[in-house]
Amino acid sequence: MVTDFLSYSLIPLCSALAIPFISRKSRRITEILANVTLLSGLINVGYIILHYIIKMDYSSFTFDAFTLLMIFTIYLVGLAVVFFSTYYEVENDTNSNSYYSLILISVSAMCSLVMSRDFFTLYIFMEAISVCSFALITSSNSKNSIEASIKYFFLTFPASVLIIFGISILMLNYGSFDFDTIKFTNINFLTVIALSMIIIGFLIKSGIAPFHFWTPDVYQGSYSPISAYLAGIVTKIGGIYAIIKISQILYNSGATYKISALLLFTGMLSVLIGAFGAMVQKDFKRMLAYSSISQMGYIILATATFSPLGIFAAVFHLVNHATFKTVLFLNSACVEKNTGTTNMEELKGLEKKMPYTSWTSVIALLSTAGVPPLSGFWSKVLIIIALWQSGNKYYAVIALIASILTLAYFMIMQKKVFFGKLSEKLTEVKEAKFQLLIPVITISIIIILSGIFFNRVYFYLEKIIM
Amino acid sequence: MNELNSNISNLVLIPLLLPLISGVLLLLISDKTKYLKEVLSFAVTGVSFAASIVILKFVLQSDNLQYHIKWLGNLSSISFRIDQLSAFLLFGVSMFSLLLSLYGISVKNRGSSKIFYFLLMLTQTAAAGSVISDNLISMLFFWESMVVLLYVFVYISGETQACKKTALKTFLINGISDIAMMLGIIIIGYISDTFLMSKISQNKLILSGWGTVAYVLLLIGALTKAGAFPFHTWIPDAALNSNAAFMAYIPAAIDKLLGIYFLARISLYIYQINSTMQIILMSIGAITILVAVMMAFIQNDYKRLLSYHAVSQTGYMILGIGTLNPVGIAGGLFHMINHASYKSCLFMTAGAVENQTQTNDISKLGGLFSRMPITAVCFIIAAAAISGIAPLNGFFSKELVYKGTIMSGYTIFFYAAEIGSILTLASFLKLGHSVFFGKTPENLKDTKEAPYSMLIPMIALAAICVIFGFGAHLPISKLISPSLMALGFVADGELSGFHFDNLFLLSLVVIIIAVSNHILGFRLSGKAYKSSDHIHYAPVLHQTYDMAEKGYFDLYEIFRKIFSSFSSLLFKIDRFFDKLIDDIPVSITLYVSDKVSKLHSGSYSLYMFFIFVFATAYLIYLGGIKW
Amino acid sequence: MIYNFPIDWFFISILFFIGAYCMVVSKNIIKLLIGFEIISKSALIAVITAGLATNNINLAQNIIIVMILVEAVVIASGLALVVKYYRLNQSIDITKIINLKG
Amino acid sequence: MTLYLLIYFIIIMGAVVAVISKKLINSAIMLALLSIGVSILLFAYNAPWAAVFELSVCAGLITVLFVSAVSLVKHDEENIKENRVKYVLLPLLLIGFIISASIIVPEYFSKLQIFSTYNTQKEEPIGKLIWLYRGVDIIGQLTLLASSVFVIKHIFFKRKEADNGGKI
Repeated sequence: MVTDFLSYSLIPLCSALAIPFISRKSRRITEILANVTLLSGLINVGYIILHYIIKMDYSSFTFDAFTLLMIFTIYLVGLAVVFFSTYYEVENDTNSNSYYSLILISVSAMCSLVMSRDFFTLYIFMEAISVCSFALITSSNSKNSIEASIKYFFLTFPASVLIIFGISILMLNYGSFDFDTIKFTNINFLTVIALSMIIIGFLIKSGIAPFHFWTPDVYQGSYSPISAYLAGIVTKIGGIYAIIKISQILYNSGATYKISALLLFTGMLSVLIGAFGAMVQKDFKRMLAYSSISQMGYIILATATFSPLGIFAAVFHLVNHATFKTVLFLNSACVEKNTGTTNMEELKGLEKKMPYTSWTSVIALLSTAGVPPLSGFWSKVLIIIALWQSGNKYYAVIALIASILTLAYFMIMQKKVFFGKLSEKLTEVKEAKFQLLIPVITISIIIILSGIFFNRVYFYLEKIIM
Repeated sequence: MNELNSNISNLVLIPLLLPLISGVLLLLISDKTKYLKEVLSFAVTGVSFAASIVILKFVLQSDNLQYHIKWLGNLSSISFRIDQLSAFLLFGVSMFSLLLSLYGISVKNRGSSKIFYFLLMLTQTAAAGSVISDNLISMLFFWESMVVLLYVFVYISGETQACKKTALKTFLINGISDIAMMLGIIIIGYISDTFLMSKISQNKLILSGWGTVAYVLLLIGALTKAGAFPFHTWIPDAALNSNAAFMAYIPAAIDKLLGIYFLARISLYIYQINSTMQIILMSIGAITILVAVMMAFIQNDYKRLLSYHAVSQTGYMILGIGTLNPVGIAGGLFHMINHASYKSCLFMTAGAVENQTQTNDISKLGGLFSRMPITAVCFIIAAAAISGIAPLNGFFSKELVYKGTIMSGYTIFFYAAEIGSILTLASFLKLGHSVFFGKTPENLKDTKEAPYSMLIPMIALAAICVIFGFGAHLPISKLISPSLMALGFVADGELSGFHFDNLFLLSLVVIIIAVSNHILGFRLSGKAYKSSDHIHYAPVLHQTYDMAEKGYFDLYEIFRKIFSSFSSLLFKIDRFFDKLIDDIPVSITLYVSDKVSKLHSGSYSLYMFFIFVFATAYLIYLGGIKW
Repeated sequence: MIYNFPIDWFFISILFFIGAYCMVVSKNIIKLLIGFEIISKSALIAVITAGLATNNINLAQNIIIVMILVEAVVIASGLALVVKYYRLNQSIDITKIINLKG
Repeated sequence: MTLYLLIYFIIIMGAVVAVISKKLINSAIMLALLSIGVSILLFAYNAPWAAVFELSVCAGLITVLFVSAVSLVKHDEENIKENRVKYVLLPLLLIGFIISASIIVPEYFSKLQIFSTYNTQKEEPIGKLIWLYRGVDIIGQLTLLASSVFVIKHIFFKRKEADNGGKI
């Protein structure tokens, strides 16, 4: 366990535990406490990272860049969701204060997962995160949300079993499970089988193609801010992070031919299924779910190359995807709250009534589709270059075509939902409350800035491969 | 001489720029001013005519006049070089512009009359430019501008839809031949890597490999402009649909001058053409004479008959140039200017008659001699000139051409030319008899003489026919022999002068045959205008005449059919690709995406089953012993 | 009593099959949870067999203890979900919840 | 060797009956039997600590939870008409699976065992192991427990107007 970031996981845990005792009387204190803890964590991490990004001299940089970046993303998305949900349901305060403590616990679990250095700790914190998210999904108390939660519970269960099988096989080869011993002692056939079992487990957990059945239902059914939280960060940290870690272990051992072939196939499958699935969707959130399957596919494609550039691109795309998926889902939450429906047929010409929401989601959409100035473009380009350099040219070409498909279905959606003619039902729709827009606008600004100043971000990201 | 040379040199610009500037200015003048436009254009063409005379006189004394304007950096320069031939042509072009600007006063056109004058002056500029320019590229520039002006001229000269179609036909034929000419010029530039005709003429090009290709292309350009056999079909149509002023100006005068000038340049000045090409040229000339005159003979429309004669007379000039000996060439050049004068005069008489009687159909005309005496007299003089009756200019130039053909040895062309002149005379007898003599129909009783603005140019041209006829040595010594020297041929012996040799007797025989044929026809049909029927409805000729009338031999119609089927084929191909690229991918994508979303039936057990199956499949794949 | 690693894995696979079959086939959510429980047991046995094969049993015991805890927490939250589902839909038939599809 | 087979036999039987039984109560009880079987197996593999935990937590707590959940959803149990064919089918499928697995699985895993290189020389005592080497897991367990408390609290959060049932 890397202990120099321990505070990032312990403080939210303590504040979560403190919430039931402090906020006996009013809910305001809970909200303030939750926001403050996350804000302070974000500022702390943000300061460290920006300090290096802006100054661009990495001489005194001793931390593990990958973990730091992940913690920054966790806190960013966490704060956005908490801030959003404090103002989301003000009228009939459905969220109990345990909602905020659950989010804080899941943030601390994610931070400690990112900091863990062996497989079994990884497993425990993954279980903690999924348990928290079971409960969080049901917080909108509707039929859909409970259905989503049950589906999430049962459909991602085989993941933990497979991971335990993987760990037990690992025990045959190594006394302890931490990454460095595995990485530097000989990697024989047994380790490869064990790691592949763990990879399959995490694939199920992160909703990649053949196991993607739970993703659309969960994101559509669950409580809107939570679906943003889930899509934004939980499935990433609880799923793909581990696969990137394993690829870091395996990436210069010769034994990865079969695993990389499998992962490439899985990545491509999920890119295509996501793209095609999203084309004909009626529901806004379900379409976003399919698009996140497709983007996760891209990350898997990048890791599957088992090359430094691949990992670099995967991490950058993971962070990007976290940002613009959070924006999109939070916007869908606003749309749902103001217009009462997320069915794309009924939503027309929203841009006139809800300009901020529309424009931020347009920025996020363009970044997802990989339009040049924005950050999504850089990560997509890097993925395709990584694929090309690692020799599997066909996958690179198909990835390129699929990104055109992504642009296609986003354009269709955009024209229909935001820029069409204002449908008569929406005439009295008002713009979302300003507080709901703050997180979305800040994240869009981050998207634009990281897109434009990519060269600075590049130097920071380079530290990950070092 | 130098400073004289310098101010003479910018004198060159007058026939060129003055009409251009004044043409543009003319557009600004509003229509309401009475006669201002006519006076201005008359003055401008007069000044440019005077300038051309001064240039001619100067060039006759000294060798030639050079004038260079750098253009587009040193990429190409517009360089004018007026030698005797160019000066002669410039003189001719300016003369006819002057006469036509006078004649145009009483001609009604579509739209305001100032467009007619604007076009006239621009054509004068273009013709002058192409005549005096030494650099092939600048010549091409002026030559091509003629095409556009031609199109607009035909377009405004008639009201009917057919007029628009003719305009398009004219434009296409001339346009395509100009493109051929452009290719030829480019090839010449490639071969002799200079575009200056004077430089090329130092070492004349020979007809071999790319040389022949270039020559043929240039020949096409020249023949189309001159209106020779394969490309002549637009002239008769133009005659039907456009007014007489246009016919008198361009098809009759300017085109002939320019076409034959360029033919002379390429076949005598730039190239050293061999005997096979000579035969080809002379045969084209002969065919043009015969075909056109046969067609002319049967026409019943005043202007259409004249237009076919214009085409046939070109045959004489081509024949003359084709003989390649000084006498023939002199005959060709002299015939060029003569033809221009009497053909233009004939078209003016046609215009006058049409103006007064509002009809062109000779069957409805008759007995106009007493009512329109001056027009009738001019018609008779011009008709005599064209059919080569003794003292007039036509006879002398045809005599030279005949002498040239005999000297060149191919006497068959001589006989063809003779038959041509017989038919020419017969058709003019028919025309003259049916229009001016015989019984005047009652509705034409009160036709008065044509207005003076029409009469003066007619009289002037008739006078030129007579002067060039009796005083033939004047034009020959002043215009033709100097330009022969410019082309590098020396005329041995006396070109002009009246000598009673068998050629003169032959022309008398021609007259007798033509008159008897006319009387025979008249007796047979009883009507003057039907005097050509005995030939028209002869067994074999009848079918060919009908086919020719319907345009089967017309090159333009043939190409049009071919192209229309070709374009419909292209359209089908385009529709196919459009479907392939647009419709099919979209339908496939929608089909696949529909299938993917159907896969999610929402039932938990199906999902669970899939997950277990795929997990085990992955494990089996990964777990295989040989990793 | 001699110990045999492949035989244990043979029994683990059988248990896994039974659990998987139960989870796929049964309509009653509680029955699903029971299938869930069976598969977790098979995972537990897998860990102990690996410990035995390389005779570091204490590490295996440690992992098993934590796994039992995890299993207990997950089952508790699973049952809570089932009770809530029952409260909302008055039924615990898994085949009824299909209104999230497409 | 036969002792293991006997224990495994009990476990398999428990599992099969738990799945097949019509009434949930029976399957819950069978599940408890299964847990007891597993803990006996652990004893047999001289892993006492694990066996004790297994016995107390799985056999005890989880069975209690199951029984309570079953009793809570009692009246709905009758009207789910499960067609029995599926469950009757299980033993047949199981026998088929056992036969095929018996051919593939042992041979495959024995080959796997050849690869395994690790063999501990000296075993640390479990106490030191849990506390020192696997210290990090303690934080994990702590987070997990905290999350489970709040999960239950959140799922059964009393809405002012809607929900009436409290905790069991």
